[in-house]
Amino acid sequence: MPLDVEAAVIANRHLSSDYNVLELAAPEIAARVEPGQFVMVKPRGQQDPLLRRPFSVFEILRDGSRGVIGLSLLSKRIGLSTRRLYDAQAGDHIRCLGPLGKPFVPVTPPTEAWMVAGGVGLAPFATLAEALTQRGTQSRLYYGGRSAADLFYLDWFERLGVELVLTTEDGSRGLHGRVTVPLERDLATGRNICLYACGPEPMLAAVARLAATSNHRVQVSVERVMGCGLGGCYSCVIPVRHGNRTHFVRSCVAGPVFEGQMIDWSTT
Amino acid sequence: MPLDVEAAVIANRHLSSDYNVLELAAPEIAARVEPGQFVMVKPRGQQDPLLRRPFSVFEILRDGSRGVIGLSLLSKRIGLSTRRLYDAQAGDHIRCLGPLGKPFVPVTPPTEAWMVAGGVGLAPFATLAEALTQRGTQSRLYYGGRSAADLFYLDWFERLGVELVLTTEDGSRGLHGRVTVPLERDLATGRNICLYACGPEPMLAAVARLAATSNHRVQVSVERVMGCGLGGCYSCVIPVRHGNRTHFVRSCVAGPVFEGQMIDWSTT
Amino acid sequence: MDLTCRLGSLTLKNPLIAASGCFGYGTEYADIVDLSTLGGVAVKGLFLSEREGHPPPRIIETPSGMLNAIGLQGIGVHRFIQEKMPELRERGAVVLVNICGTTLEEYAELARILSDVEGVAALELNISCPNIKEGGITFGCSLTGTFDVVHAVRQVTQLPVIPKLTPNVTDVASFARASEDAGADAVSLVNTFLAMVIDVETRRPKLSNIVGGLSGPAIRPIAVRMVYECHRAVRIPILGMGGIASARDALEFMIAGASAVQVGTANFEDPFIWPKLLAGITEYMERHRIARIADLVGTLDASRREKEWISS
Amino acid sequence: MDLTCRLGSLTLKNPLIAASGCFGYGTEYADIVDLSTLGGVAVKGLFLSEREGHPPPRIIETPSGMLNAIGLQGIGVHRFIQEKMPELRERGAVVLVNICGTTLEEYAELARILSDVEGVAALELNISCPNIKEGGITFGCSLTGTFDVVHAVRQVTQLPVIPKLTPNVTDVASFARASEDAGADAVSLVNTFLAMVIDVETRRPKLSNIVGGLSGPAIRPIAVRMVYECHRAVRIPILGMGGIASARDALEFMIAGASAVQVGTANFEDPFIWPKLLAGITEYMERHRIARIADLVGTLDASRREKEWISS
Ligand SMILES: Cc1cc2nc3c(=O)[nH]c(=O)nc-3n(C[C@H](O)[C@H](O)[C@H](O)COP(=O)(O)OP(=O)(O)OC[C@H]3O[C@@H](n4cnc5c(N)ncnc54)[C@H](O)[C@@H]3O)c2cc1C
Ligand SMILES: Cc1cc2nc3c(=O)[nH]c(=O)nc-3n(C[C@H](O)[C@H](O)[C@H](O)COP(=O)(O)OP(=O)(O)OC[C@H]3O[C@@H](n4cnc5c(N)ncnc54)[C@H](O)[C@@H]3O)c2cc1C
Ligand SMILES: Cc1cc2nc3c(=O)[nH]c(=O)nc-3n(C[C@H](O)[C@H](O)[C@H](O)COP(=O)(O)O)c2cc1C
Ligand SMILES: Cc1cc2nc3c(=O)[nH]c(=O)nc-3n(C[C@H](O)[C@H](O)[C@H](O)COP(=O)(O)O)c2cc1C
Ligand code: FES
Ligand code: FES
Repeated sequence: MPLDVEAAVIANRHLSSDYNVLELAAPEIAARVEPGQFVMVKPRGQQDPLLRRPFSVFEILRDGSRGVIGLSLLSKRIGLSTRRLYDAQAGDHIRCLGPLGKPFVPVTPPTEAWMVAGGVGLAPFATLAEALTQRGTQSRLYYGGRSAADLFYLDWFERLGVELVLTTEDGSRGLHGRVTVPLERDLATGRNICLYACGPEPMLAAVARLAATSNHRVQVSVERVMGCGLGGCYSCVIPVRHGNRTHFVRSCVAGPVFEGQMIDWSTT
Repeated sequence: MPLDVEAAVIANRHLSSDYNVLELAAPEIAARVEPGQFVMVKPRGQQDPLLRRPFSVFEILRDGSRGVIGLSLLSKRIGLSTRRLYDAQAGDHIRCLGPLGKPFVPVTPPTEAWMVAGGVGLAPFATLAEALTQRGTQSRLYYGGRSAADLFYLDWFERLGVELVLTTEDGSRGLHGRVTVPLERDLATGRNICLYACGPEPMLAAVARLAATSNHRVQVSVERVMGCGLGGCYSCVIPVRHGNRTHFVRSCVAGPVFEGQMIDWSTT
Repeated sequence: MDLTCRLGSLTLKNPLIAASGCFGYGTEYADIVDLSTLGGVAVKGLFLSEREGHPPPRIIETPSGMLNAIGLQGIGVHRFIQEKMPELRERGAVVLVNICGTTLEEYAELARILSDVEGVAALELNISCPNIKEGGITFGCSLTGTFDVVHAVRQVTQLPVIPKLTPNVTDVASFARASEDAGADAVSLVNTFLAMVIDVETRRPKLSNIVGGLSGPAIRPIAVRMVYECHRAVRIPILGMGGIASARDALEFMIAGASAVQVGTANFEDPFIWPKLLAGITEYMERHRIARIADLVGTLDASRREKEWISS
Repeated sequence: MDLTCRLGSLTLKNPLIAASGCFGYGTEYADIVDLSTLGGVAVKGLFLSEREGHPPPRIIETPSGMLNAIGLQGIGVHRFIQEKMPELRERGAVVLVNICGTTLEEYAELARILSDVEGVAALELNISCPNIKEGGITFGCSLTGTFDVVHAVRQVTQLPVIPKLTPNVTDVASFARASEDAGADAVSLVNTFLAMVIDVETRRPKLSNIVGGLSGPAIRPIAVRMVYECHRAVRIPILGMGGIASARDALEFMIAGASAVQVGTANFEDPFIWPKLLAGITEYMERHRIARIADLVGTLDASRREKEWISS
C-alpha cells in the first residue's frame, strides 16, 4: 500500500547545472521501497504544474546507526516540475506518494547483473546495486552521458564493488560514443548475464535487441508520461506483446519494469 | 508614466500574525510616488492568483544620505495574495507597477490635517504625514484598530509631530470603540480642518457624513477590487455624483483618492 | 448529521463519487481508499467489447488543468463483470457503471447485461466523451440523440439511468430537460471540454489524437454555471463535477444545484483526497448548522441582482 | 523579417492586437505602450449611447483565469469619436472598433457612423458578450442571427467587418462559416466562456451579475481548438485569442490557424507585455528560419494520427 507523505527536504545537492539530488524525509516510504520503484512528487503549495511527477527512488538514506531516515531523488532539469525540484530548499516540503510500481527482480549468483544507464536513467540503479551486492551478485554498470561532467556517483558505485564501464558522447571520459557499443562488445563473450536498463527509449530498445541477439534476459524500466502512478488514468501505456498481438498496458502498475522482450519496440 | 520593476525584497518585517511591512528595492518608483498613490504587485513566478494586487505605498525608504532606495508596503493578510506577501523572504522578487492613481492633496497652514485610519487603512498616511510636515501643516491621526496589538508605527508618526488619537474596539488602547467617536466629538469644536480617510467603506461613509455635517472638506481613499490599476478593465468602479445623477467611475484612475462628498455612499 | 443523497431510487451514503475514467475500475484504489466510505464509484467507461484506446501521448497538462485523449481503452463489459465486480461487491462499493456505445442498440444491450449484475447501483450513460468519434458524443450533441439513448436504456432497465452531459453545447439545460423527458433519474455534468495543445517547436499536437478533453480546476467556473442552469431547468437530481479539488469546491457545486458531486482530476493529484473532502463538508455543515446535506442543494441566493445600483 | 498580417483589405504591421475590453479605449495605455507599434487596438465595446454597466463586484479571479461581468460600461460611440479618436489617430493606433447593439439597425447605425471616421481601421462586431442579456449574444448564439448582423453591417460599410464569435456554442466553425457567407472579412474568436463563482460562506454569487465571462490561460486549450476548427472551415482570416500570455501562446494560435492574435487578460497582469511578445515571436522566426509570419499560419502538422499504433 503506497503512502502519501509531506516530506521535508533534508538537503538539495546540485550536481551540475541541471542535475540535483533531493533528499526527502520520508522514512515510511523509504523503508518499503524495492529497487526500481518510484514515487509521485509535487512541492507543497504548487499549483502549476497541476499533477505530481514520477521519479525513481535513488538512494535510501540512513543515519549513523543505519536507521532509514528518508530517500533521495536524482533529478534532471528539463521543464517546470524538475526546475521546481532543482530550486527546492532545505525545509521546503515535497508531497511524496509511494512506493509505486513493479520493482526490478535482482538476480543471484552465479548470474551476473549488468546495469545499463543512459543519463538520468542511473536513478533506479543505486538501490538495485545495493540489493545485488547484498545477494553477492557480481555487477557491472554501463553508464553513458553527454560528457564527463554528466556522469555522477561513480565512486559510490565503485565502493559497492560495481564494475564501471563509462561512455560519453564527446569522448571526455570513458569510451567515445553510445553506451550500447561496449555493451555489444562485451555481450559477445559474456555468459549467464541478466541485463537491467534504464534511459531513453531508443537506448532501451537497442539494449533489448542486443539482449535478444545474445540470448540474455533483460529488465527495462520505462519512463512514460504518468498522470497518477496508480493505474487510474491510463495515460502511461506501452505496447506489450501477448502472443502475436500487442496491447496497451499501464506502465505504472504493470511496470515501470518490464521484461525487455515483452515490449513491442517497433512502435515506441 | 508608471514603471514596472522586478523589485528585490530588502526585508520583510512581521508586525503581528497578520500584518507585515515589505520593503522593496524599487527606487525608480519610490522617487516618483506622491502620498496616497498605489502600486500593483505580484511575486515573480506566481501563477495563482493570476492578477497583481493593489497596495498603497507605505514608506519611502532612504539610505543614510537620504537617497531613495525603495518603498515599503503595509500589508494585512486576508487571503492568498497577502499570504504570499506575508511569507516573502529577503531576496525574493516582487513585480511592482507604479506609481498609480490620483494622490492626496496635502493642505497647507493654517488649515489643519486630520487623518482617519481604520486598520490597514493606515498605509497611505505615512507618506501623507511626511508631506504635511514638510509643509508645516499641523496634523493629527485618528487611528482605530481591533486592539492595542493592531496599532502600528505610533512612534513613527509621533516623531514626525503627528498628534495621535487612538481607539480600539476592545478598549485595550486609547478610547474604547470606533474611530469616528472621538472624531465626531472633536469636529464639533474644530475649525479649518481638512479630513483624510482610509479604511473600510462604512468608516469612509461615516467620516464623509461627519465632514458634511461639520462642513469640512474630506479626501477619502477607497479600496475597490482592481484588475489592472490602469483604467483598462473597468472593474474598480465606484458611484460618483455628477449633478443629480451618479455614474460609475474607475477608482484606479479617477481615484483612489476622491473628495468624500463626490461619492454616492448610499449604494456602497 | 445526515449526508445521504438521493438519486432516484438510489440513496448514497454521502454525495462524493469518484468520476468515471479517473478511478480506474475502482479496484486500483482499494488499497488507498475504503471504497465503502465513498458515496459511489463511477467506473471507467465501458463498451460491450474491449478497446485499445488511443496511442500515447494521451495526456498533457495545461494551466490549472489537463487534457486527455485516452480513447476509452477498456476491458469491455463482460470482463468487467467477471474480473472487477466481485471485488467491488466484496469491498462494498456503490458502483455506477459508465457505459458507451456507438448505436442505441449497444447502449440498450449494455443496460440489459448490467441490470442483472448484483452490485451495479446505477448506469451512467456516457454520451459525452469528446475523444472518440464513433460513439456517444454524436448522441450527446443532439437533443433527439440524447432523448433516444436515455429512452432506449430506460426501456430495458430498472436501474437508475444517469446520462452524462457534454459541456460542448450551446444550451446544456435543454439536454438536461431532454434527459428528464426521456425518463432519466438524474443527470451528470460536466464531461470534459474539447481542447488542444500544440508544441510550437515541432508544430505538432501534443496529443496523438490531436484534440482531447480539458478537465481540472480551469473548467470549474464554467461547470458550476452549467450545473446552476440545469438545476433551474429540471427537477431530477444533478451529479455535478468539473475541477472539484476541495470541500469548498464540492460545496460550491451543491449550492449551485448538484445533489452529489464527482471528483476526477483531483484524485490523480491526491488519491487520499476523499476523507479530506468528507471532513471539510461535515465541518462546513457544523459551522453553518446544516443538519442534512440535501438542504444545501440549490440554495444559491441570487438576489444580489436586486441590489443593483441604478443610475438615477 | 516580415511580420505583416492581412485581414481583408487591411494590412497590420504585426499580428499583435490588444483585445477589446482589456485595453480601455487605448488612450489609457498610451503612456506605457507606443500604440503605433501594435498591430492594432480593439477598443472597449461601444453601444450607440452611454452605458453604466453592472454594479460591482465585476471581476473575480479563478484558477488560471478571471471572470468578468463589466456589463459593457461605456461612453457611447459619439463621445468615443469626439473624445478618444483624435488621440488614437495622433498616436498612430490602428483602431478596431468593437461595436454592440440590441437590434440589427443599431449595428448598422454604428457601422454607418464609424465608416466616416478617419482612423477607424475595422469594425469588430461584438455578438458574443455573455454578460448582458439585451444584446449581441442572442445574435451570436444563432446562425441566422450571426448571418443577419454581419450582412446588415456589410451593406453599409467598406470597412473590414470582423464578427467576434462566442465559444458558448456547440459548433463554432458553423458560425465562422455563416460569417463568411454573410461577407465578413475575418472572424475574431473567442470571447469569454459563461461561468460563475459562488462564495460558499454566504451562498451568494461572487459577481453582482451572478454569471460572468471566463478569460485567461485556463481557457487557452479550448480556444486553440476552436481556432483550429474554424481555420479548417473558412478561408477568411482568423483573429485568435483566449489566454495568450506569452509569445509561445501567440505562436500556438497562429499555428492552429490564426492570422493575428489578440491579448486581453494578460495585459492586465503585465501591461508591458507587448514588446516582449514581439521579441519572442521574432526570436522564434529567426530560430525556425521563417521569413514571413504569414507562412506560419495554419501550419499544424496533424499527421501524428497516421502514426497511430494499431493492435494487430
Ligand atoms: C517511472 C518513472 C521514473 C522516473 N524517474 C526519474 C528520475 O529518477 N529522475 C528524473 O529526472 N526523471 C525521472 N522521470 C522523468 C520525470 O518524471 C520527468 O522528467 C518529469 O516529469 C518532467 O517534468 P518537467 O515539468 O520538468 O518537464 P515537462 O516540461 O513537463 O516535460 C518534459 C518531458 O518530460 C516528460 N513528462 C512530462 N510529464 C510527465 C509525466 N507526468 N510523467 C512522466 N514524464 C513526463 C515528457 O517526455 C515531456 O516531454 C521518471 C519518469 C517515470 C515515468
Ligand atoms: C488602492 C488600493 C490600495 C490598497 N492598499 C492596501 C494596503 O496598503 N495594504 C493592504 O493590506 N491592502 C491594501 N489594499 C487591499 C488589497 O489589495 C487586498 O487586501 C488584496 O488584494 C487581497 O488579496 P488576497 O489574495 O490576500 O485576498 P482575496 O482572498 O483575494 O480577497 C479578499 C478580499 O480582498 C479584496 N480584493 C480581492 N481582489 C482584489 C483586487 N484585485 N483589488 C483590490 N482588492 C481586492 C476583496 O474585498 C476580497 O473580498 C488596497 C486596495 C486598493 C484598491
Ligand atoms: C483521464 C480521464 C479519463 C476520463 N474518462 C472518462 C470516461 O471513461 N467516461 C466518462 O464519462 N468521463 C470520463 N472522464 C471525464 C471525467 O469523468 C469528468 O467528467 C471530467 O474529468 C471533469 O471532472 P474533473 O475536472 O474533476 O476531472 C475522464 C476524464 C479524465 C481526466
Ligand atoms: C474585463 C474584460 C472586458 C471585456 N470586454 C469586452 C468587450 O467589450 N468586447 C468584446 O468583444 N470582448 C470583451 N472581452 C473579451 C476579450 O476581448 C477576449 O475575447 C477574452 O477575454 C479572451 O481573451 P484573454 O483570455 O486574452 O483575455 C472582455 C474581457 C475582459 C476580461
Ligand atoms: S499513470 Fe495513471 S494509469 Fe498509469
Ligand atoms: S482596475 Fe482596471 S480599470 Fe480600474
